[in-house]
Amino acid sequence: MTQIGLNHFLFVSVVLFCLGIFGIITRKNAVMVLMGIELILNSANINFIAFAKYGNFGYQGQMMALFVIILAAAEAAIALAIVLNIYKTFSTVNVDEIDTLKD
Amino acid sequence: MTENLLIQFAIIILFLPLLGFVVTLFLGSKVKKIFLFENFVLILAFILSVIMVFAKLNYYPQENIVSEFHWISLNNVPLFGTLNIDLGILVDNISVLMIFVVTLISMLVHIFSIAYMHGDKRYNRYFAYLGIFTFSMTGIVFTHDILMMYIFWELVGLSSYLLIGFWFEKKSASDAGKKAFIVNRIGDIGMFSGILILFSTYHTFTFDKIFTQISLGVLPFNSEFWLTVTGILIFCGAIGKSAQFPLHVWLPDAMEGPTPVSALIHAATMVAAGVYLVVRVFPILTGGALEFIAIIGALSAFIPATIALTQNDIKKVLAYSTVSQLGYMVMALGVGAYKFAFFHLVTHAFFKAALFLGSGSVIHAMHHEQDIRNMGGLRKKLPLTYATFLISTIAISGVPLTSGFLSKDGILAGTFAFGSLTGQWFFAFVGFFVALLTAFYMFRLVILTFHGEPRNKEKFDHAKESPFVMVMPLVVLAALSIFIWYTPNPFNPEQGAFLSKWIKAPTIVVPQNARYSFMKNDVIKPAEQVQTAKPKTEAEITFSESYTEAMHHAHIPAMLLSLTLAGLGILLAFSFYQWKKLDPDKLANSIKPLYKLSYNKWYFDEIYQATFVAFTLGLSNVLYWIDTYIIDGIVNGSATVTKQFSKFSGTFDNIVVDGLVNLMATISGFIGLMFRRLQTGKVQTYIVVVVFSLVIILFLFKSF
Amino acid sequence: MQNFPILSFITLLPLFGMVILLFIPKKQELIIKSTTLVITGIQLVVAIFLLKNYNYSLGGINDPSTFQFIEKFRWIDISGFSWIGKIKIDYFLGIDGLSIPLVLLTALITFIATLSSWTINKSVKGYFAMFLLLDTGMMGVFVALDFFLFYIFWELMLLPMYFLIGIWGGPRREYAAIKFFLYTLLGSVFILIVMIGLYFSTTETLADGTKVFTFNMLSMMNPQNFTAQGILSPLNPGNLRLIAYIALFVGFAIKIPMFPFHTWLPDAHVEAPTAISVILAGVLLKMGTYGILRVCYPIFPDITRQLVWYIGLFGMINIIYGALCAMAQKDFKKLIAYSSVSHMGFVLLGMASLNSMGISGAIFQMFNHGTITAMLFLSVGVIYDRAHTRGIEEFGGLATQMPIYAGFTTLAFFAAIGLPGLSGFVSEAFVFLGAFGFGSIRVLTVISTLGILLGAGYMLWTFQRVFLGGLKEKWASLKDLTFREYAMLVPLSVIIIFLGFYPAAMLNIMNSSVNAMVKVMTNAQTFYGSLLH
Amino acid sequence: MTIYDIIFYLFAAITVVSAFFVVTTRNIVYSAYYLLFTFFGVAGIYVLLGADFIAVVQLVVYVGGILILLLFGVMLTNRITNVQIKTGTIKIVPAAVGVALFAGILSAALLKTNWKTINTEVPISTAHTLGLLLMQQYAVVFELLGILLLIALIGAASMARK
Amino acid sequence: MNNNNLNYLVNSLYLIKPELVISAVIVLLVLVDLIMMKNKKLLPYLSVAGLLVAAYFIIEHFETNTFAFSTGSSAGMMIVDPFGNFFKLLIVFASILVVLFSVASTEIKNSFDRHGEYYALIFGMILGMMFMVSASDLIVIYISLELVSFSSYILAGFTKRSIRNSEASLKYVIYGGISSGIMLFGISIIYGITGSTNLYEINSLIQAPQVQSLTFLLAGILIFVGIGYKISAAPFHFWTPDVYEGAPIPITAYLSIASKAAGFALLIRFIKVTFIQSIDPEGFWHLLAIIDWKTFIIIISILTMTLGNFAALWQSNMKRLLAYSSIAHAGYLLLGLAVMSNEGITAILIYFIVYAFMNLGAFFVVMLIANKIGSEELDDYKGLGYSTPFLGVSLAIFLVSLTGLPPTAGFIGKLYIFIALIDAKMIVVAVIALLNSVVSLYYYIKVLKHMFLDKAEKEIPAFTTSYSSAILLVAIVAPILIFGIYFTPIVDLAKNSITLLGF
Repeated sequence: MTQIGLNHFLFVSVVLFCLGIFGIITRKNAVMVLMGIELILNSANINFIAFAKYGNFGYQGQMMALFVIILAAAEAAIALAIVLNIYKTFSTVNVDEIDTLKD
Repeated sequence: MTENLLIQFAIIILFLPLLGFVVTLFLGSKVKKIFLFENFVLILAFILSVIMVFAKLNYYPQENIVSEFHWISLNNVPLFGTLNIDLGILVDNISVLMIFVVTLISMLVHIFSIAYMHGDKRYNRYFAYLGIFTFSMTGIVFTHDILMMYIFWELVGLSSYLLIGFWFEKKSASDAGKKAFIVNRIGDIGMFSGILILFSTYHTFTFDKIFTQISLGVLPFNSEFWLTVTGILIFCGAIGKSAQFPLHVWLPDAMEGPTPVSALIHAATMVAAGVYLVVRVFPILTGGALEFIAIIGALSAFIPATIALTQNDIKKVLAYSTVSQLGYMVMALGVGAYKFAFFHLVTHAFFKAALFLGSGSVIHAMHHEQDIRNMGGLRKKLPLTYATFLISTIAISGVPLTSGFLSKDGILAGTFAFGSLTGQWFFAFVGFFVALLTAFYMFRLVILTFHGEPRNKEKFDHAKESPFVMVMPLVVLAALSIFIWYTPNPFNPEQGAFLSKWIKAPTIVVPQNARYSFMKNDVIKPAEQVQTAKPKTEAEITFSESYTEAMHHAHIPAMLLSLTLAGLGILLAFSFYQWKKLDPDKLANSIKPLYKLSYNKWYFDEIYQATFVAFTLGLSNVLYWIDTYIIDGIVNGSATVTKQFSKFSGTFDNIVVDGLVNLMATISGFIGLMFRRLQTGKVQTYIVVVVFSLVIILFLFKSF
Repeated sequence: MQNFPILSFITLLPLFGMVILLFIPKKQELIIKSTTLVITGIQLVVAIFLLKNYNYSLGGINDPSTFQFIEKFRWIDISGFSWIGKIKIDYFLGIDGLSIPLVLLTALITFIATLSSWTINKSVKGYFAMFLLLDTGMMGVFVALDFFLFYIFWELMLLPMYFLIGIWGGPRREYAAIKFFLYTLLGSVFILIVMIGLYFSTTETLADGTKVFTFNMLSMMNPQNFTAQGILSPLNPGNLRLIAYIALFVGFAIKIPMFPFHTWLPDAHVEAPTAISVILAGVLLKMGTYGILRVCYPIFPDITRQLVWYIGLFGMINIIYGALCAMAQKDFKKLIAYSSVSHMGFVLLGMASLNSMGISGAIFQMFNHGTITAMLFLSVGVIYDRAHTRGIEEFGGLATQMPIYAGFTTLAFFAAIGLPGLSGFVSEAFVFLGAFGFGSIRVLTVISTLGILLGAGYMLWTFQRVFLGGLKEKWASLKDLTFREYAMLVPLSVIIIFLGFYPAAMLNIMNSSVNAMVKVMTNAQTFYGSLLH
Repeated sequence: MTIYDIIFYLFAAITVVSAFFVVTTRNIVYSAYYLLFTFFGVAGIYVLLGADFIAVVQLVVYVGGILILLLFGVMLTNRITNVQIKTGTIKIVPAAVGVALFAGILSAALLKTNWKTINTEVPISTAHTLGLLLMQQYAVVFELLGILLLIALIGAASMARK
Repeated sequence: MNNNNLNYLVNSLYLIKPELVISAVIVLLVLVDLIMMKNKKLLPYLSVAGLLVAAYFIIEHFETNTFAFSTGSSAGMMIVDPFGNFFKLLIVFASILVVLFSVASTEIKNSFDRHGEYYALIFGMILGMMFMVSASDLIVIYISLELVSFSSYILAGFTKRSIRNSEASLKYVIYGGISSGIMLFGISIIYGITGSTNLYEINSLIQAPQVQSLTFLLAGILIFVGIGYKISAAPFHFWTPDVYEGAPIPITAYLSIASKAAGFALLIRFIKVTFIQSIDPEGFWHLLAIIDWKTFIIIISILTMTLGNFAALWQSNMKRLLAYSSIAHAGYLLLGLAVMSNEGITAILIYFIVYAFMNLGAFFVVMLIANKIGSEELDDYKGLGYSTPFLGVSLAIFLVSLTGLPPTAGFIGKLYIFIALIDAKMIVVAVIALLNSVVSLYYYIKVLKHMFLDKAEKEIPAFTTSYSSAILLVAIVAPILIFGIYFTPIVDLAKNSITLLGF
């Protein structure tokens, strides 16, 4: 076991990122898909903060993370509003069943 | 009468029939009697041509009067210099004599047709067509260059097409017209290729200028071989037009046209144009080309003669006889008997026209019955027709006191002389043998038609002598088949002005070593030549003295032999058909294969059909996988190679060429479909695709 | 009169006419038709006027000073820091002996096609509006001397043609129209790309001495104007002139149409209404060969010399292949369409000869094919209007029923066969004489003569099947020609016969230009040859 | 193995394992709860990285806001008693392959990179500095975010209301 | 903290007057909507007025060339330069048209009670796009991108009750969320390598040769995912057909022009500013060797146009067809970037001017037709050319222009792209692109075929358009024909706009 360094954090971040994508792809429920997106955003945030700390880049990274959290909240609000709307029109929130628009 | 006036006469004669054509065609449906105008025009043309012949032969017996103009001027062409395409009129002895023949026969046929065609629903149109034909033929005669020759050459083809197919309601007639035109075109392609070679070498079409340059040693592709080829190619035109072997198949079919037309076009004038062409280009023909011409002529003389022996259609017999006689002329040219070839052209024109018109008279009387097996005994009903027909038959058989005897004998003498000079007796043999055959089948025709008992009583009873306008031309033409017009001595044509003064053998311009040996200038050392420096007559320059001598010697034996053979032929004919001493059927049975060969016209049509179809079969087997269509077509065995091949290329176009294009379209569509497959409407699929494409992109770019 | 922009007038008049048509109420069909007739009539008169004032002795081709009726002014002039700023496009019109026969032809054929369009009764207004737009496009192509302008006119006629075939055509009109459109667009795409390439390879010197890239075709023809680095400049050792030439050639060849790009033609012809077939065959096909002569030849004389054998080869294939295909057809119109393929082969063959005779023949053949094929299509139209079928086998014996019609058709058929005395003969003969005079395509020429035979074969066969033989019962009520049809056929017949007897009338017009063209091709050898070594 | 390391591994494990359950558990409500742990773990990591303010914001916004929102979402779109609350998974195989490949590339690239690392002291508190930055250097971003939130508000309201 | 800083902020505010106007209008719209509950007629006029004011400010400072909101020594958060101003102007222009379209749209009219939100969201998008085109910092880029996205998610599903709208909205939000997440990850990596989010600073930092190119490449491509999704470049385009088909037509039109334009502006700026090494006098860029953007863009653009064109061949819905067509056009536009020269960028700008007219026009006609016949299916277009010749002819002109045939402006757009390509000796690419445009003809012409060549299955009564719509339509058609023949003005405009700050 080496000293905990940047790579450890990056590894966590990569895992979160990939799990996020995996979740987005595999989950039927639209809300679960949103959760996947949140995971991705979190993984990026870990990156930002880890880089800021280990690269001694100042506060830009933390600033960015802060903004991203705010954006994530806004996005969640909008996305949920849309999901609710979908539920009203389709009576389901299963993403794979919502495919009237296709070739 | 100045030279200029002659030219003007020529131009008037040339355009008068055209005027007649235009007027008759456009007023044809409005004015019933307009055909009279056409007749008038022709009579006028004939009168002018008589004046012209007289003037030319009397006042300018030696001159070649030329008048030309720039038809097209290409000005100063890069690399070439000035390039003009001239058309012009050449008035020399040959052309005036020929024009006399043409206008005379044309006029007679016009007159004959007034009665013969009476009642036809396109009466005026018929005369219009005759007008355009006469115009075209006149053009051929007067031309001073090969381009104009070709132009009018095609125009006679057109008029021939129109006239053969005049009764186009009959399928056989329209078929025959088409066949004539297309078969002629085959020859014309050769001729045109020859013209291409000439023009690309000499940059002119004018005969004189070409001759001059050849005599200066300018040769196509600098090779005598190509000069020979050029000669042969140009002769191809004659093969087509004069119905020579192997393109003779159209002429018998052409008998579908009205009989006067057959007389005018397919016996007297147009078919003779081929011979006239060879006469015109004679100076550039090398020994090789002449030999080729002679062989074609010999075959054409022989094969149709054998066919004519067994035919039962009166016009078909005459048609094959025409081919055979044309073969004679061509052969004569090939062996160098230039003068006699042209002579025979003239004499043949008259008696063959007479024969055809006579047959027309018979057919008219028999209400369009053409089969001689249904005739017989018409002598009594149609005395004038019979008389004229008989005279012409005697003439064609080569019996003394006729023009035919004179000219034919000359040709035979020519082949004889050729044999003695070169050792090739083939042509002489063919010539004499065909003379025998000719006499036989012609008399067979006469006997079966006019002698004996009528075999079709009903038609016989209705038959009556034709009206004056039909008989008059017969009489005129028969009269012209007598020797007296040509020579005072019925046994020596050379004594007449026709051969001694009017017609001169032309100067051969091809290089010495490309000529027949006997056409070489006599071995006179250059130095002596300068010293002697006497003005040479044309004959001397053309043929060596040895030829003149051989010709002289050949005369008598040839005459005797031909007389004997003609007599034998006539005798045989009489014994077969008149006296019934011999049974033709028995003979036919005993040599069945030969008989059948002759009766079926040597299977030429069938061979052409079969070879092409067979060829197509082979081709189609290879291409079976492309198209089963072709197989069907051939199994049905309906078409010739061209039709089949065109069908093939038509489907090729549809399936392969168009198919490729459609394939492109299909592929495009398929690509589109592939892209569509991705657009499932499920957002998660899209994301999978995005992830995968990201992976691919990263992999791709990692290698950079 | 001196400064009157007569070429602009003749080109834009139909466009103006189209605008007028748009203001005529839809129901006034007669007025619409008459207006179009007047417009095209004026165009024809102006074209004849042009001819009358045309100076035969000036050559044109690559020399700007010998073009006539020139109109030139700067159209797009953007100045800036790099090439994109210096783009300069001229409105440059002018004619020489190469274009004036085609200007005449266009005016004539359009006029006659207008007459032929009289029978149109579906959306008349739209039809004639499209028709006039097409007219502008065609005329523009023949008078434009700036490549950009040329291209715009070239493309301008696509869309009207699409609609004319697609709306007023036969049963498979949609397929035919889209096929036509796709093919020609494909062709013009190649032209476009070469055009841009040429733009970057040639410069023009302005009055102030600066050099700018140019679309001016005449400047492109002057070897002095090539830039050192241009991709299509012969000065650049790695130039792509050969590929560009082939692309350009293919672009034009599709229009001709040259084998194997010809398959749009039969479909388009068969489906198009008669008048449009007439225009298509009469004028549009000529745009391809005109393009080759106007653009490919003088701008790429070096490559032309290099590839001339192939041009001849394709000419030969066109001749033979077109004729064979024609023979297999059962549809009268399709047969004529394939005969066009065959006849345009003569043009290609003539062009390949690179001598005055062949090129004269080619241009003359373009004109003659325009008139003759127009007449053939009109003939088909006449019978189709009456019988509503074009199946060759369905007819027979029409010569009895409609003798005058048969007469005109005979004339057209024989002109197409190349019968002497009619215009087609002279051009075909010139093509052959020229091509045979050029050593390297001699064999091709000889093979091509077969085309004469095949031509006679399919034409006469068709003639026989349609006109000769016994009249079929069902056609016994067909009427002979009407006055309007006379008005269409007579002028064409007169021209065909007149030019057959006196071809010099047309050949003289183009003579100087043809000689100039041949000079360009000849001199090119020395110039471009010296560049290589 | 310092205490720092142990805490890191703890948080990392919480984050990764709970995230794994988030995307694999069939019950949506459970997933949401696992997500809570993930967010906690991430917040812990932030603390370890010296970003105390962000960690707090993470807890407040994510756990207090987003997660609640998501839960509301789950509740509003499913009846609790219904089995539908369990959600299926789809496209496991392509997803697994794609994500594995992607993860491979990502980790290979990221972990092999020679990052510039400078050891620095962890500041006590970052709130002050961040606040200043927000008001000065990032003022425009801050305002932009304000408008963004306004738009999100308008949008979400517009979407969600009857 | 200190005055200087504050002054700087205030000075910077002067530079973003257009953005301030737009922000103010958002607030105003919300307020007006609240105050005048019943009368929504004022909103579009207010919007247009606001946009005109913004346009005035943009034009006033068109030639400005400076940073705003400086972060450090030299560079700022934002850039005000002619290039950005050009796009702002384009966006404002498209917005005005879209607002006018919305007034005429039955779809939008039917949800009249939410008009306030509608216009506010549009303005949110405008604001986001304006920031996008002038952002020079990855933070601003990301946030403005999200601002645009959020607004468009809602707008795509604006008429809530419609199934298609809702679905479009959901797909858009999921796809957009992931794309921006991936992009964010990429940004974080770049930040990790360079320690900066400012494009200019990044550029100066990566001039050094020891930069980790593989990681950088990864980051660059991940960022491209976010931008590529905005400009619908293949393979990140999948949302486009579905969302375009589903969204209300004015919004579809808007997405196809404005957000695509903003995306392109962003992409160009991102690539040029971040990766430039030097620029030669001919205007060609020499990029750093870290990422082979040229090859990458060429591949993406060919893929995009091919996919767009070929997939469009099979479409039977007009909006979907235009969606694929817009993908194809993104491909052509990318080619201008692939040239990697100022000329290429000029060509893109010219293309965008033209494209704005023709694509907006096409969507407008589709909308007017949909208003009448209630369908966008091609089969329902049969015979429309006769029942409504005016709309038919207009649509024909738009489609011909989209194909790129002279004498329409579309040809000029394509011409400049190809000129740029051939000047850069990218002939094979040019040929592929041209062949693509031949393919594109097929589906454009298919629409014309349905309208003019085919017979209507059921008789459509002839219908006319309102005068206002007709005038608007003529105003869009006319430039297409005029610019097709006389294109000096648009070229001049584009040429004057290619000055990017710093180069």
